[in-house]
Amino acid sequence: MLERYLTAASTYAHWIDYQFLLIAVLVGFWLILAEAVMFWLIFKFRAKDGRPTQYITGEEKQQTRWITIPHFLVILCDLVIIVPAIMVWYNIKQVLPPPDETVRVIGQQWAWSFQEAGPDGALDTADDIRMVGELHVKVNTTYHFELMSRDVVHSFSVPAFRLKQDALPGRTIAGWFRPNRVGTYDIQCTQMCGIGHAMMAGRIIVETQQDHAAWLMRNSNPAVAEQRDPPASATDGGLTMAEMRR
Amino acid sequence: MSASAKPIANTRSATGIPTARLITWWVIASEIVIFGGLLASYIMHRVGHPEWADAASHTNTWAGAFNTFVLLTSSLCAVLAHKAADGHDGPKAAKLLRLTSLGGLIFLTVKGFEWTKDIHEGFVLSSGGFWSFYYTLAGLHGLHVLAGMIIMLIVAADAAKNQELQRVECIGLYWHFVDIVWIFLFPLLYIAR
Amino acid sequence: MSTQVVHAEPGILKKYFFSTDHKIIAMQYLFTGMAMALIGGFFAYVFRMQLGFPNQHVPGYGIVTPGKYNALVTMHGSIMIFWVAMPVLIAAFGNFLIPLMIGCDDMAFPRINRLSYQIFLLSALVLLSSFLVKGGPFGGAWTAYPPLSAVGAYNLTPIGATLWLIAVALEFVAFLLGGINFTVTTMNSRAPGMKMYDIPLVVWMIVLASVIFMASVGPLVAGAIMLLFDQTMSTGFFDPTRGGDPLLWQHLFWFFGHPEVYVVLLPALGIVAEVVAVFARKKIFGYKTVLYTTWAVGFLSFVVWAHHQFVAGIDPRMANIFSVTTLLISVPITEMVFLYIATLYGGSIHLDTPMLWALAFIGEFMIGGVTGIFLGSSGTDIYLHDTYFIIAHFHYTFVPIAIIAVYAGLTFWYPKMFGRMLNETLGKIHFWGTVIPFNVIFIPLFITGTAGDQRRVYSYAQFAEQSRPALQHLRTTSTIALLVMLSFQLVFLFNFFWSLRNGKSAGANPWRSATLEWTVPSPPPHGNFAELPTVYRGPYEYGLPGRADDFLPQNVPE
Amino acid sequence: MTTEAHVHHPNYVKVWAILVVLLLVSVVGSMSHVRAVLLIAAFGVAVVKAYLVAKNFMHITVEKRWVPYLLVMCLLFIAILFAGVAPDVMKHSGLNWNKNPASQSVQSGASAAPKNE
Repeated sequence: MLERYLTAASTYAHWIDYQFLLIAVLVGFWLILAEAVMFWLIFKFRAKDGRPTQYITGEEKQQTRWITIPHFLVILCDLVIIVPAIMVWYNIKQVLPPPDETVRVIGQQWAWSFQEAGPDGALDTADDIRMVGELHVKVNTTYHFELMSRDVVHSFSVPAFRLKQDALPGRTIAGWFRPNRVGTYDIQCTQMCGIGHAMMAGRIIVETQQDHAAWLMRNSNPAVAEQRDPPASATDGGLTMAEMRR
Repeated sequence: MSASAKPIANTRSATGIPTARLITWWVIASEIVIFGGLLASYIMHRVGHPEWADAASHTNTWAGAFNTFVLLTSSLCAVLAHKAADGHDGPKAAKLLRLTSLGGLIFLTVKGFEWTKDIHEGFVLSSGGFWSFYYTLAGLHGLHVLAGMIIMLIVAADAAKNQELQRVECIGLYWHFVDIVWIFLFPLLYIAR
Repeated sequence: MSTQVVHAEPGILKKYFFSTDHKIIAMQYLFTGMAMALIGGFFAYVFRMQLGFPNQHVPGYGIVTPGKYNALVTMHGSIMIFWVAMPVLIAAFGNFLIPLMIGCDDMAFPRINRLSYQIFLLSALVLLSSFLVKGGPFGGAWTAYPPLSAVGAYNLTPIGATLWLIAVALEFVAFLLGGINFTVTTMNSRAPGMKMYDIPLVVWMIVLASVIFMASVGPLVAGAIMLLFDQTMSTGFFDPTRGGDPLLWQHLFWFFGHPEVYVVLLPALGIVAEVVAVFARKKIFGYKTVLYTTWAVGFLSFVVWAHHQFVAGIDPRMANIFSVTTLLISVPITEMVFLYIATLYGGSIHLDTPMLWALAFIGEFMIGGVTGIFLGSSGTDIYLHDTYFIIAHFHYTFVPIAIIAVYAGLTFWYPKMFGRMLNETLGKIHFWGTVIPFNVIFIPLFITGTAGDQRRVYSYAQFAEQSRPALQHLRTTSTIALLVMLSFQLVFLFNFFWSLRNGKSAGANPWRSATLEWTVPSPPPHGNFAELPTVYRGPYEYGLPGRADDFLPQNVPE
Repeated sequence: MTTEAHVHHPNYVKVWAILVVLLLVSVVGSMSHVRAVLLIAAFGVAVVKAYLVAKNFMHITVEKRWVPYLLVMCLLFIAILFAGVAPDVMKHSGLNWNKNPASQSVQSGASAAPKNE
């Protein structure tokens, strides 16, 4: 259902989409039913001359069962919703499948920067590739990310992956994703992080294995990597302070 | 509306508890969650940071113990004032309440000396996690002591004229509550290390 | 008992500004709340214009820069919750109704009551003063997450942030004083004969809301002190490099913030219960069950707070617990809504303006309720968190609460407050002109939310997926509907002030209602009751079998 | 409103004397280097003292039954708050997250004291 509004580009996007659909069907049914009953009652019992109102306390068994039976069914629906909801959560946030690659994602006012392993396949070595605002990943590859923040709370959100996780200063939070569709997708910051919040955009570029290997070769030159080091202070993260303030 | 023209609402007692005492209990309940929130924050930080024990060992256990003694004694005066008020002896209640406030004054004076010493040694509000909590907790508690003292003197002035004697018990309840908060602050800030 | 001693008529200043009369204080809260609503509504207009027609000159405001946009959304949220919903729903209705409905002459502590309003007014002035300081008002969202809110170098509005915090803290103090006063008054000062289950639901709900507020706000008061020190005394309570933890504030905030939702919801439900009972001429279906569900909601509201923080960096295992409790709270709320609908059965429904508002509340609130399930179930919240879906969801709860139910209450008690009837035709025009655009504003936002629009962003120009023309059309639709809805509020304002002088004279009991406030003249005199009433029965005795009149007031002996 | 004597007044001086003795116990116990003794002296005694004050000075046991329930309810809410927050704030790591600066400062004792800088 969600895919009508936004492309799904990761393996777990569909889990969330199905969960959304399930909830939509269940609550939609009850919502329409309850609204219909309400409008029917308003119409049926509109004030008419000569028709007395009924005196109903709503405290006797045969009266309350009109409430308790539907209510019991609603609780059943709650159960049907909560079990898959927790399963989806468990598989996305609690269990991380074994990674093929690991990237580091760092939020700061107001840019995302990324650290990827270079050709040697290991993080924190000389050939690491550091990029600002752009993350290149291989399709059909399981990625782990380590999420950090340099200053305030940010939120790393890739809508097409259905991925969202806040980045907190002082914390390293791990998560995973496995892109399954080639293309370029938005990265948002979804937690208020100051006046540049709306500028804190990034792109995630999902490439085929070959394209990614080519990109890796182009960028693993240490001199290039040096140039791409993330800016040290917040003020040169993109727009200048004066531009933000106008 | 002057104090003499109380609304009838104030004089009713559907619960069986006089209105003044009832509102005191509710105030105490709301204070429990305020202090509780701060204490819970402190405790979880303190357990998570065993290294704060170094800072905690700078606090003077004897000063804290003396202040506990002062507050316990002042609580005794407050409850004796309540007893006197129950016996419709306003002047005696007033005298005891003033004695209670004197206890508060001694408490704050000791606190003042302690803080002066701490600050001289370089431990201020921003000197680290323990000190931030230390000054915030003790400061919030100290404000309550101060407020209690002021209200108590006002109540005492009325009680001396045998007026509004029901307030003697209420300010006493509040004072005991402030005492209980200190009973927990003492081990948390002065003993645990 | 004798009647109140009549004092000499006090001067204007004493009568309207320093009065201890609960009805005057109610009016002070009401008018302050309405003034703040105009300000908050104006802010909504400005930032919706920016979203609907990006980077255009907004008539009456100018160009919306990112900093100004953040300040506008922050202030809109803070004002609408703390300075509109709370003063109007709890303080204004509570002050006006509690003494009248429980049959006594005033609040138990009139001077504390006056102090409560004065502190509230001060808090509003402190908040508004932040528009005048260097850097402007705080723009870090109404949740004020540190370190953004704690460090001036991050938020660029250090003075505004501190003023915001002080204003919110003062507002808490005001409502603690007011709420405790409501609670004590209702517990102790009821008319003789009024037992626990004879208290009208709206009074019950306002008191329970006050109790929930009192029990939940404490940790945030502590948190506000800590944040204030972080801002001004360079402590590190929320600074991870110095042993603090930014998540602590989030927990303290939402431990209060979630119960706060119910603090404003319960009075609204109470108002709707009164209106539905009177205009359906029906006893509330299961009065006691409504109360039990309210208690259950009140208790459960304390154990669900972290569902606001599923993806905020809390331990993922905790999310499962909070997801379960969150769905659990839907159980009593569902029960309550069903009971309200069941009350309509067998009634004789008069669709006067107050009833239209009350029924609209139930209908619209259900949409807000069910969309909450999407967000409470942790799996889908990963995607929907901090999107426009959640904005649409909570506006479908807060607009029914703070606008629709308030209009239900105002149109219902207006005759009692001012002694005159509102114009019915204008009232219906206003009703349809508010409810229809309301849906047109927020249904498109559900869609933009599911399409990934994130919150608190002044422009989507940087985001390719969000810059699709279809989404921009939806945003523009929403903005235009807001303009329509806002302009229809002028009808209400005109009706409100025009009817003060020109409305039909109301008489004591124009709606033929059974509760005590309708037994006194409209508007009630100082001291309320010429003779303090005695209560003989519950508040909703309508349609009693075998009687000529279809209702039996609470104070009439059999 | 008149003040009715609603309680029997116990011997307050005796209660006060017990409280002072308990205070001495906790101070003496705090000298101990055994952790269990220290904790009991500090917090066990504090609980007893608080109970004595609440019972004898605040007369909470002869007050209407719901009053102590109300106060305990408030404490319960704080306990719930603690239980919900401690897994994030008290701990330095958990499932898929850790707080590096915090655990470093615990190890190095860095945040302990400013040492008169």
